[in-house]
Amino acid sequence: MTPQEIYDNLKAKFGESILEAKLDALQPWIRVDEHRTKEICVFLHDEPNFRFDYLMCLSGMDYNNGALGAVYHLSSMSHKHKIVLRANCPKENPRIQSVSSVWGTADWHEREAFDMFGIVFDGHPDMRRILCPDDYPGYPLRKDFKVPEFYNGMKVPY
Amino acid sequence: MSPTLESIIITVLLSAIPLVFILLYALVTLYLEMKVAAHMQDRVAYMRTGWHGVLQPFADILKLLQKEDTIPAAADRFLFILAPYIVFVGTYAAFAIIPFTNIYIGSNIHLGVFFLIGVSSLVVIGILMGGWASNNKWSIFGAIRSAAQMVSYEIPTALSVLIAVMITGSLNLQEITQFQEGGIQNWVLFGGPLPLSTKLMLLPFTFITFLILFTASLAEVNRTPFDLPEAESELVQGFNTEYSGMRFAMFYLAEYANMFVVSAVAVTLFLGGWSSPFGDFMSGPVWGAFWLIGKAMVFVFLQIWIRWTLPRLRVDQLMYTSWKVLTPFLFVCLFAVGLILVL
Amino acid sequence: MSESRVIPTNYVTKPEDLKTSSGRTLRTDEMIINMGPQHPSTHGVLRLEIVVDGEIIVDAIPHIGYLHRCFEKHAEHMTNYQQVIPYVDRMDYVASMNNDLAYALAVERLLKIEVPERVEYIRVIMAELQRIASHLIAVGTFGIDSGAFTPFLYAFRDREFILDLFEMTCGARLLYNYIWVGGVSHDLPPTFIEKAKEFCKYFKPRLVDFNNLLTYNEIFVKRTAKVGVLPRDVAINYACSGPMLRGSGVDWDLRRDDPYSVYHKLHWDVVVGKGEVGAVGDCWDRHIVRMREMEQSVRIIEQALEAIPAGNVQAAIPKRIRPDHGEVYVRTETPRGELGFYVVGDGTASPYRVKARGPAFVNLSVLPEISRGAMLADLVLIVGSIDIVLGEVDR
Amino acid sequence: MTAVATYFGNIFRSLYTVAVGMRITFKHLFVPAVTLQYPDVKLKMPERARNRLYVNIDDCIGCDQCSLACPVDCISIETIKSTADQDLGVTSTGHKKRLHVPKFDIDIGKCCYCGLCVYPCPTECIVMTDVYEFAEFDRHNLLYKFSRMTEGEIGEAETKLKKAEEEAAAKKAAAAAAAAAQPKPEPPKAP
Repeated sequence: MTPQEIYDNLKAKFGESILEAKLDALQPWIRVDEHRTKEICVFLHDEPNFRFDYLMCLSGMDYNNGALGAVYHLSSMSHKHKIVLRANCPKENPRIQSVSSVWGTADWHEREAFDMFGIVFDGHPDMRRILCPDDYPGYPLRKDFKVPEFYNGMKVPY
Repeated sequence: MSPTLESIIITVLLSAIPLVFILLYALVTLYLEMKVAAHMQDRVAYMRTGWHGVLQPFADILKLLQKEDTIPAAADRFLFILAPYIVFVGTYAAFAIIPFTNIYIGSNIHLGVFFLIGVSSLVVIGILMGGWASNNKWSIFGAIRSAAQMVSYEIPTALSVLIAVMITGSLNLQEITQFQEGGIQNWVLFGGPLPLSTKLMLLPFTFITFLILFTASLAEVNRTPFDLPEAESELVQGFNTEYSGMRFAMFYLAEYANMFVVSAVAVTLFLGGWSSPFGDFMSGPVWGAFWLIGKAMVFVFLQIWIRWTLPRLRVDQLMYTSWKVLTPFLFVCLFAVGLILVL
Repeated sequence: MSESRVIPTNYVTKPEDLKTSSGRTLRTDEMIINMGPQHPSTHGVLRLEIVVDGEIIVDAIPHIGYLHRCFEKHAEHMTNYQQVIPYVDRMDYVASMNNDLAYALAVERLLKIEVPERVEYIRVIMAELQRIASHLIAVGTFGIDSGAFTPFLYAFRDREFILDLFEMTCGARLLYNYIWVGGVSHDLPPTFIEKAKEFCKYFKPRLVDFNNLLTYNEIFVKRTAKVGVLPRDVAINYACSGPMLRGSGVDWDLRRDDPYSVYHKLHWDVVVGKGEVGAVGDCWDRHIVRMREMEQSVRIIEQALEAIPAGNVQAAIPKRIRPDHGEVYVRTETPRGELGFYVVGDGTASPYRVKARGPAFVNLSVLPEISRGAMLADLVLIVGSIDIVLGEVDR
Repeated sequence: MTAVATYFGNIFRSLYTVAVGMRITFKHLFVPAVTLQYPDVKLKMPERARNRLYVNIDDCIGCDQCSLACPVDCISIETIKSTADQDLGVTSTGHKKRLHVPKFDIDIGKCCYCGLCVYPCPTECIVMTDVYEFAEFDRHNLLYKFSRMTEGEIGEAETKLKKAEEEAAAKKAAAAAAAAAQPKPEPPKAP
């Protein structure tokens, strides 16, 4: 299934919640509405001629223009095709619908995105930090993140 | 001096000999284990301390002695301190009945074998005490596991000892060894000095019994593949996690002494103790000690060899082997040997 | 051994279940143990909070992050793409050649550079040598977890050969910084080819010895059969990869199914777990997949050593790396599984965002799923069979 | 019957595989050990070994390429421009030396031994030697100072530079004033 066909199917099925797409890029991506990601992913996962059963990588992104985002790299083992989904959200109240019920691996990836960028995934079973200590101030991978001078009384060098 | 005082001094002196023997033997086995393990793994153990690391056992012992032996704050102090000595007493008492030579034996009691089985379960109490007292989750695991293991391996040990006693007919280890005197063909392993026909019939059963006795004694001593109580990879160090310094040395010494006791008993019961395999060619009081210690060291080497080859069993597999494999086989052997002896 | 051991599902004894003879309820409770960051068999600083009922594990909650070194933050502050490679080395410090390869392929795909044939072959040889070295560690520590100490030392003795080969080529033994964007830092030294052939000849009988000592040992088999069974669909749903996935019977190997470099020119077959001993997807299967993968890697190395062409290895190394706006996700088959790099370029010399998708991070997330109902001694083996390296889990 | 078969099969397999394993370890008793006794027998390092950094300061032209290439910024260099009259000579690779290098420090404790600094150096003065026994008791000794300029030379170079800059500034000011004074009277010449 070429990215163009995938895009057309999705556009046909979900219409307005497929916001934009860039199909001529090195790896074509499609941007979807962040409040309907779960439905779209369930559709992509269960549809026989899609069968995206393998979520390769879910990475948080800071687009540095006031928007955060999550990038889903999906691939199908049976059909051997890949697609990239994007879901952006405003920096003030970053909320994206969680897909951990569709793919088990999304559970830890989403917790990492929350830990690094502060993106809260609604419907996630255990939304807490995974890498940094729980009381770490701020979200480290945001572009405007300042390393705190002291952390729990310990001087942070450099 | 009054006669009672004299006899007390004599018994104290006589009982001191095995203690000296244990210390010497522990040094030798420490060195043996270190070197055998190393060369089996294509590496060379200590080469620096003395020629080829000969002084390393002394260095280890000295290190353990001068190390600060801490007692965990929340530990049950009295039991914590007592545990290693109970374990050592359990092991050391067994030395009383091992006949080193035909003239020297700790105490020539007629219920030697019975006493041995009773005393060796004292070790379990010591380990349980140690595990419970150090108030550490891992040690509790180690202690409970070792209790289950020791208890369930008492049965096969006792049964196989019973079969040996059935063949020899007496509980006194000195008499058992005298029964097997006169060369290799009189050993219980090969049917004892009975007429050839019964010997041939006995042969398969005594071999199986000896093999089972050796396996069960491996479990008694907590050696691989049954070293679950102090499984390094799971329970950190099992019941002796919180021990350090002198107390840890005591546990360590008890384990090595137990290794010797177990192999010495197996040798005395099945391989003719201090009797020489060539009839009366090299037999005599001094030769007797050489033969007993030599045969026992062969089995100590076998235990070391097994330790550095085999992985560890899981607790339920441990129980399975004891109850469902060793014990049924022994009942069959018991019945068969009894039948043959009666015929 | 008891074959039909049904793992009890409701092993949690409720207080009202147990009545003593006198009618009093015997209250039993679960114990929470911290198989903490400092433990002999967690392969690094992983903390497992285990809820234990007796020896049976009710639940195992992994806590990670003890070795988090902010790889992604560092990558964003480097002045050029080349400087990220020493950091990529230190991510999965046991298979750092494969990490370099994954990162270099990602940036080359972003810059659309073609790499000379000789470099491709050198990279395949180095990656496969590193796979053998990494599997040797995985298999050796798996032996220690089950209690057999000697196989670990045999594994390390053989691994020294590979480290000498690496040191001869790029000067370092563990963290190489050898595969660069667009080529490799040094060409192969003259004595490398026949020394590598000598290693291949030396290594094959060693594997047979290792298998007889550990893999086919009945105690080891009984300890690992039917333990930590990972069913096929759970493996795919949790995006496991590498020996974890192939152990569960899924015939999936990125070197063949998502081909990169010159793997398509070499003949070798993908090893899949068939459940010869216990069930498909148990610890023993993952172990035997690693053992047989090493044999395949030796086959690949021998073919690559024969077919390596001449050429200048530094031809395609770009002087200034300035990719235009764009992003790329490239994945490669490392010894632990699928390592993918999502590199986003924004026109400047330093990368805008580098996300590393570590296979160990993903494989570890399936641990609670497969360790419920196992015994404490099994949990140690399950963690060993997943073969995690905490540098890659925590990044 | 299969249960009995598996029962005895298990026992036989256990005994057999244990025996096989023990045969292998016994065989290894007679295989020579592979360990090297380190301080007496040292492993020969290959010539590309990357261990301690060494800078041949005479060849260094102070171009700062290596400190830019270092991922962990453990190289810190300070340079002073030399005035026209000072002749700093030529490096072994034929580069003209124009900068004094009063400070060339490498914090080998921070260095990650990646070797990225060796490639961009135009005069190849920074090299990774194969010395790996350089442990120190005090961490501060790990800060290697390669520059050999004494305080006096540094002071003298600075004063010379300052003087040269003042002259240049004065000359430029004079030239600017002169240029401002002249433009009106001089009509543009015919092309």
